[in-house]
Amino acid sequence: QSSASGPIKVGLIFPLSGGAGPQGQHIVQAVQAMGALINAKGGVLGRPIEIVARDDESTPAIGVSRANELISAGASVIIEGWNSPVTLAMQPVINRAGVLDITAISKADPILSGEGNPLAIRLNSSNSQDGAVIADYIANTAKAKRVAFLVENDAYGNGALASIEAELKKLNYSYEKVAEEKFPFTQADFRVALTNVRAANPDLTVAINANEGLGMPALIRQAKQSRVPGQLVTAVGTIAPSVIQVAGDAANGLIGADIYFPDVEPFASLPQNKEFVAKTQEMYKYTPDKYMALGAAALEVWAIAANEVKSLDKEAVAKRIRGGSFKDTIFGTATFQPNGQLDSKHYLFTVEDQKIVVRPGVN
Amino acid sequence: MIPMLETRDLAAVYGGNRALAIPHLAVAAGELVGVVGANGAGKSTLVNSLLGWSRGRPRISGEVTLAGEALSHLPSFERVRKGLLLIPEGKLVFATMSVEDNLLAVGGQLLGDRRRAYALDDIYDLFPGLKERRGHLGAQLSGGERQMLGIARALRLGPRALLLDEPSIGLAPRLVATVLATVKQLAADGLAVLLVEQNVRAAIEVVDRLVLIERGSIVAQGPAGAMRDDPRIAEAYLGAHAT
Amino acid sequence: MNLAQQLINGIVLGHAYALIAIGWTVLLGVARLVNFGHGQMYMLGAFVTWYTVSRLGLPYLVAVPAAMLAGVAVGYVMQRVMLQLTLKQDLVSIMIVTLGFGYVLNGAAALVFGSTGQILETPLSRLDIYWGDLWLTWQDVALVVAAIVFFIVLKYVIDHTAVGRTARMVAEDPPLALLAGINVKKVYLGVFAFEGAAVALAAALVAPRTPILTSMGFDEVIVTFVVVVLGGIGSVLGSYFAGLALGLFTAFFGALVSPAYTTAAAFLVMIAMLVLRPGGFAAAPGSR
Amino acid sequence: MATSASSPALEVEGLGVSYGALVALDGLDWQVGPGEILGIIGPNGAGKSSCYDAITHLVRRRGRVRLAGEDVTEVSADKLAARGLKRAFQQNAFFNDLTVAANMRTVLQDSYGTGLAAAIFAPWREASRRHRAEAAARGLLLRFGIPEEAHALRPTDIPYGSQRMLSIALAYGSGAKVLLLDEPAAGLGGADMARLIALLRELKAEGIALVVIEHHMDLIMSVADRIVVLDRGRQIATGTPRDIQADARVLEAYLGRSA
Amino acid sequence: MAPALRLALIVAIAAAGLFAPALLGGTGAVYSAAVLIAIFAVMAYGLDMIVSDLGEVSLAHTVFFAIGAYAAAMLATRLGLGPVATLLGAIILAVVAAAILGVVTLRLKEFVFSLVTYAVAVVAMTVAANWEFLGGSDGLRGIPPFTLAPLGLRAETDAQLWPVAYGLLLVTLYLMHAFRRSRLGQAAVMVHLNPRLATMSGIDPKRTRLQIFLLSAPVTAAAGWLYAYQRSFVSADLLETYFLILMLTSVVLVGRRLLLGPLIGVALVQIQEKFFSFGGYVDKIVLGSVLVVVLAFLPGGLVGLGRSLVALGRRRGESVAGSMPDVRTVKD
Ligand SMILES: Nc1ncnc2c1ncn2[C@@H]1O[C@H](COP(=O)(O)OP(=O)(O)OP(=O)(O)O)[C@@H](O)[C@H]1O
Ligand SMILES: Nc1ncnc2c1ncn2[C@@H]1O[C@H](COP(=O)(O)OP(=O)(O)OP(=O)(O)O)[C@@H](O)[C@H]1O
Ligand SMILES: CC(C)C[C@H](N)C(=O)O
Ligand SMILES: [Mg+2]
Ligand SMILES: [Mg+2]
Repeated sequence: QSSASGPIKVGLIFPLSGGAGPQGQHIVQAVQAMGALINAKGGVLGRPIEIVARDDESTPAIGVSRANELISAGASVIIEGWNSPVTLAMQPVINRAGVLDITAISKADPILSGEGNPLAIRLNSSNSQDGAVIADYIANTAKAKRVAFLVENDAYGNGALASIEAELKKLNYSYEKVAEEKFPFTQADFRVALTNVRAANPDLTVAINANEGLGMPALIRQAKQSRVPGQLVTAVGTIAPSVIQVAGDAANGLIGADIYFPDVEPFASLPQNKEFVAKTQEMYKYTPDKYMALGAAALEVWAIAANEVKSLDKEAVAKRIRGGSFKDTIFGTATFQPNGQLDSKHYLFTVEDQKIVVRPGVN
Repeated sequence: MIPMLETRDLAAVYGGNRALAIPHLAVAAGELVGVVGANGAGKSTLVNSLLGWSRGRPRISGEVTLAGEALSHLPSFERVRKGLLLIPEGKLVFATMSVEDNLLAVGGQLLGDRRRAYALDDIYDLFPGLKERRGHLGAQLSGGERQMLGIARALRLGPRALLLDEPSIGLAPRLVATVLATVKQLAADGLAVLLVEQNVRAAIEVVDRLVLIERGSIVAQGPAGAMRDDPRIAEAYLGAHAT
Repeated sequence: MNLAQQLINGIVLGHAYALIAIGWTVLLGVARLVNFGHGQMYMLGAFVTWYTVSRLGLPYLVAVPAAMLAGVAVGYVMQRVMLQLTLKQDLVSIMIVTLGFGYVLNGAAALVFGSTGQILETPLSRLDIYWGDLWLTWQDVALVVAAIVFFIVLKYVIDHTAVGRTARMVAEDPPLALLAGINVKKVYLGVFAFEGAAVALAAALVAPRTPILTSMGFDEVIVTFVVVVLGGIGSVLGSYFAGLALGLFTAFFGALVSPAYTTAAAFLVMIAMLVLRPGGFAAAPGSR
Repeated sequence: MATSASSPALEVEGLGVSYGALVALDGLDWQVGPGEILGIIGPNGAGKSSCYDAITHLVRRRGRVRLAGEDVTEVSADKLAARGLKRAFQQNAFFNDLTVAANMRTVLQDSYGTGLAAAIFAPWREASRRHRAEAAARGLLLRFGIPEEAHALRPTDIPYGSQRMLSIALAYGSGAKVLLLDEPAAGLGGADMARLIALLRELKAEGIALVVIEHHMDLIMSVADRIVVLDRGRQIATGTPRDIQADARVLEAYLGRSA
Repeated sequence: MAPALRLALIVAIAAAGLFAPALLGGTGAVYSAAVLIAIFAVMAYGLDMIVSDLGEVSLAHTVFFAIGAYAAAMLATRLGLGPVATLLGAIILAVVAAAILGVVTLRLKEFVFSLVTYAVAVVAMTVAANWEFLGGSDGLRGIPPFTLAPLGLRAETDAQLWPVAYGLLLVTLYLMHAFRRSRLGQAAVMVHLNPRLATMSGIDPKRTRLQIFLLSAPVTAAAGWLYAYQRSFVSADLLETYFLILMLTSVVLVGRRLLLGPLIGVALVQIQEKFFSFGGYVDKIVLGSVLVVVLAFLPGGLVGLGRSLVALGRRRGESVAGSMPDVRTVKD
């Protein structure tokens, strides 16, 4: 634990290099921006926040040693997690060290199972939450009968697929699964899979691929080139602006859903969000995306909680957050379920000439 | 007349110990010089050092000239290209290549046709055994066949000076005769030949001059005829087998 | 039509694999060397091409030789550094050293080119060919043709020219090769420079098929390793067929079972093959 | 002949080897008794070394092989050493990265080695055995004429002559009943040649059955009790040195000179 | 007397090692680094037997590592077994796997051997990541802390786990030492350096290879076993190249057939990663350069430094003869 006076250390562990490196870097910037805002308002328990970021290189083993590093550097809280496997590996270590662990992005459901960390907290929407919105779109908006799935074969992808299908079942919506193509996380050439999908002649294809740097843009481009029929729908929160940028005009017409947009209502008019967006743009000349917002929100929520319970103690702060709710965050009123999962609203969007255009109507 | 192959102050040191120290040695074109000496005397070191070559890691110093041209500063392969050829002791064929490729490989980059390079047919005439095995891999050759192939490959490179390190190793008596006759013929054709031999009996019949090496230094040399009666040669080498 | 399209996918992939592997094939055949930096050299080739085209705005036909030049430079430097190990044929150390080079290239490239994905557009990659509902790009056609030509030429050179025989002599016994008048060091350096050029060429032709990242290269090096060993150490034709076979397997296993398990399945098949026939496709005596 | 009473130490019957189409060896029949030296001579490529490869089961072959009357035709190569059959190769064979002394010590493992379990639970026993192995190795090296100063060098760093003796010593290892030597005198001269001859006689006196392939006529004729002559894979003559030297076919096929 | 003295000294040093982390400050970071170094060193020693003694490069040792870890995790979480039982399980499973792998790869050498072993690792990874029985892509969570009731030991933290890890390391070191001196160790070297001569000296190369495999696998598996407790989460990532490269690197870095080589190698790599890290990219450049420099310019690893300096001195300005070391002669 950190000494009673002087700055409070906040640890960040995200991939800062490799395929997800750019996204990780952005998150760190966003947290820095939020840190600056909090410090400007007097910090936490009257002490300034000092942010220490580490690179997990998307490798569980490295994530673990980074966690140990930050723990002995005296971090009071660790905000981590881009890849579920890395998060799952770090949880027990951080938990045993008695340090508060907040997962920002990783979506896999087992993260909140309590086995790794009984006091787990996660901001990003979970796979099971994501399933509903996509299922709803398939059944009620697109009314697609022939559905194909392209799925990243790992903790995240399989979980996402399972929940979409479960939700479709709940709606007892009758459709035909014409193709299910699984591929490894690192896949960049989807021609073989897409050939199968095209042959199945779907009227809607769901793409689940968290490989923002490589896989997702590749998939989008190749789907367009190989003339896959029907609509291309992407899993919740996998289309960052950076993806569209790489995918180019092939991204146009894409359907997606996400839980935060800097410049769309209700966020657009939230003062805290405005402040945060402005600060990030000022500090880094970059408009924050969903991932960045989640990282920032994690810090914001923790700061509020710590100030309220007047302690940095893991138990106390975690208890406040889990099942608690926070007014005036960049997400508006943020409410956490007892298991530590942040509730979030999903917004459908379309990509039109390489811009994200949110559809009216919230799910 | 200037000697074809000449060396001054040739020395080789392995680790701390000096394996060779030759103040001066010269071989004229057309001359066949035999080098004899006990095991470990430094015969191989001598011929290897002339090329600055070794499978070990000796430190070699001294001058070597071929037809008046200084070679000492050149790497082994350059010396070879100048026409100074060595048929080493031990492994001397490319085991993973066919007999014919072993020969063709070096036939290819023939080094200035100013010298007589043996054509494939000349080789096969000289060693009919190789002709039969032309398709075999080096690895499949019998010990003697390897010796022949080694010599043959050197001839393909059109030597001006030829260094043979115990070419009769593993050869049947009959072939030893053939090979030594060939060597003599090569000398007669104008090559400078340095022949390291343990089989002094056979060697002394063909060489013009005989050099006796002990502990890395020349301890005696002279015309074959004279040396035959030299006690050091007589009892150590010609006598030995009578035991 | 599905099968026809998969056949095309397989053939293009196969030639891509073979082309990517060609440098290492020669490396293995001539110098009995491995190069686990191969994948990163591929990555470098791709990024040099990309940089020349989209940052310097030079034509693709300039970018390709530029990339090959970079490859030659890297290859030359690597071999210059490893020469003693090469001469000693210290397989393990060479594995690790080349791996180390891969790391350096990877790290350096990320610092220079950044770690965001990039699209390597070439005049050919934008030209789609739609034939019925079959699809491929002129880029695919170009790489298939290039691969075939490259292999034919290489096969001829190795088997029927002095260069080829020289290479094989050096491969077996460097000291003895010296006595045959061969400049062994030069051969080694040449071979590695060739490896660099070959893999860069492959990158310039193959990389446009997918977005590129500085962190890529691992899959390429594994595919290459498979191709060269399966083909029979150092056998040129062998690796051509190994590459093609692997491509077709990838396409059809992906089509009939699932792309998720292609690698594992391919490796299972390969294990069986190599256990039954350690020599690989071209189990000629003396190859290696 | 001295040994005819007891059963021969090594006996081959109808031994044959083919490499693909090439018949390298065919229908070989000979035997050698304890304390006897059998010479094998013949032109290059006659099949002499192949004959050793056949006996030691390193190649596929026809015919039978008996050790001390016991049929070992089906016994695998690595089991033969334990039965006292040892063999040296025509090309010097060492463990290249080890020093000469270490080379010798490793081949003495069969008698001085320690099992893994013992090495773990009774290290002191391993230590004492190791020291005895070192002493034994040193003794053997000296006995085979490899001077002290060479013991610390790598095999490839000692003169060819000593390398030759070393490969014989390694073959002999911790002792043999039958020892097959392939051109031991190749590259030997002067003193070393004399030492080799002495060594052969010594081993013979120990009652070891020796088979010696040799091109060095003076040597083989002086030490061998009997000689087998091979030509193109066939056994063209067998007999005492005197008979052989007189045999017309041999002269014609091999010696190429009148005795 | 001298040997006895030496023995005493070694024992003293070994005992002192136990307190090394404490002397280095005893912070959590130091202990967790120490524990991981010990575990990964044990992991590397398993491979060391294959690489240094048998002269083959096995890329399948991550599989044994994973087997150890999965065995511990499964037996502990599903059957609630204690460390001793799980260790036995890990060793048995590893030996079985090694037997299969050993038999399959008996006839394979060099590149082919390496590739096939790598293939095995890839297949294993696919299985681990997709087989729900093994936790699939989510991995296995909730592994209880390492507890030895009789010794009143319950290792919640790395500091508490350290004595166990250190003990395992010492046992492994002794095993390696004994192995190299045993008949088997000698046989391995003979087969490695000259199979034909080895055969003629009464050694069965295939049998030897197999035995080495059976000995090496449990060592690496034991490391995996303890790692499962240390991390209390096991997933397919154990089969990632991270561990493979860590093993290979540390085996060659310091120099081959040196008892302490792999340990020092692991220590260097881990210490750099944990205490002198400059982030992914620079780390890669640093580690890469170190590998290149050490292996290319200091033949024989770090210990070769002295020797090669001498050699360099010698070679300066001399003829090229020196630059042609002996090459492996072809079996004929
Ligand atoms: N690589 C080496 N390292 C150390 N010493 C060596 C090396 N090679 C040779 N020597 C030493 O140099 C001396 C000469 O060896 P060399 O092989 O030249 O003798 P030789 O006359 O050829 O003997 P032989 O007739 O047996 O071939 C020997 O004393 C030997 O110990
Ligand atoms: N592995 C092999 N494959 C094919 N042919 C072989 C093989 N080994 C030997 N031969 C051939 O078999 C014949 C006999 O070879 P072997 O080595 O027994 O002859 P040798 O009597 O020992 O001759 P030398 O006295 O020259 O050693 C030779 O013609 C050789 O080319
Ligand atoms: C959408 C992605 C950021 C999800 C993340 N890759 C995970 O493994 O959960
Ligand atoms: Mg010599
Ligand atoms: Mg022979």
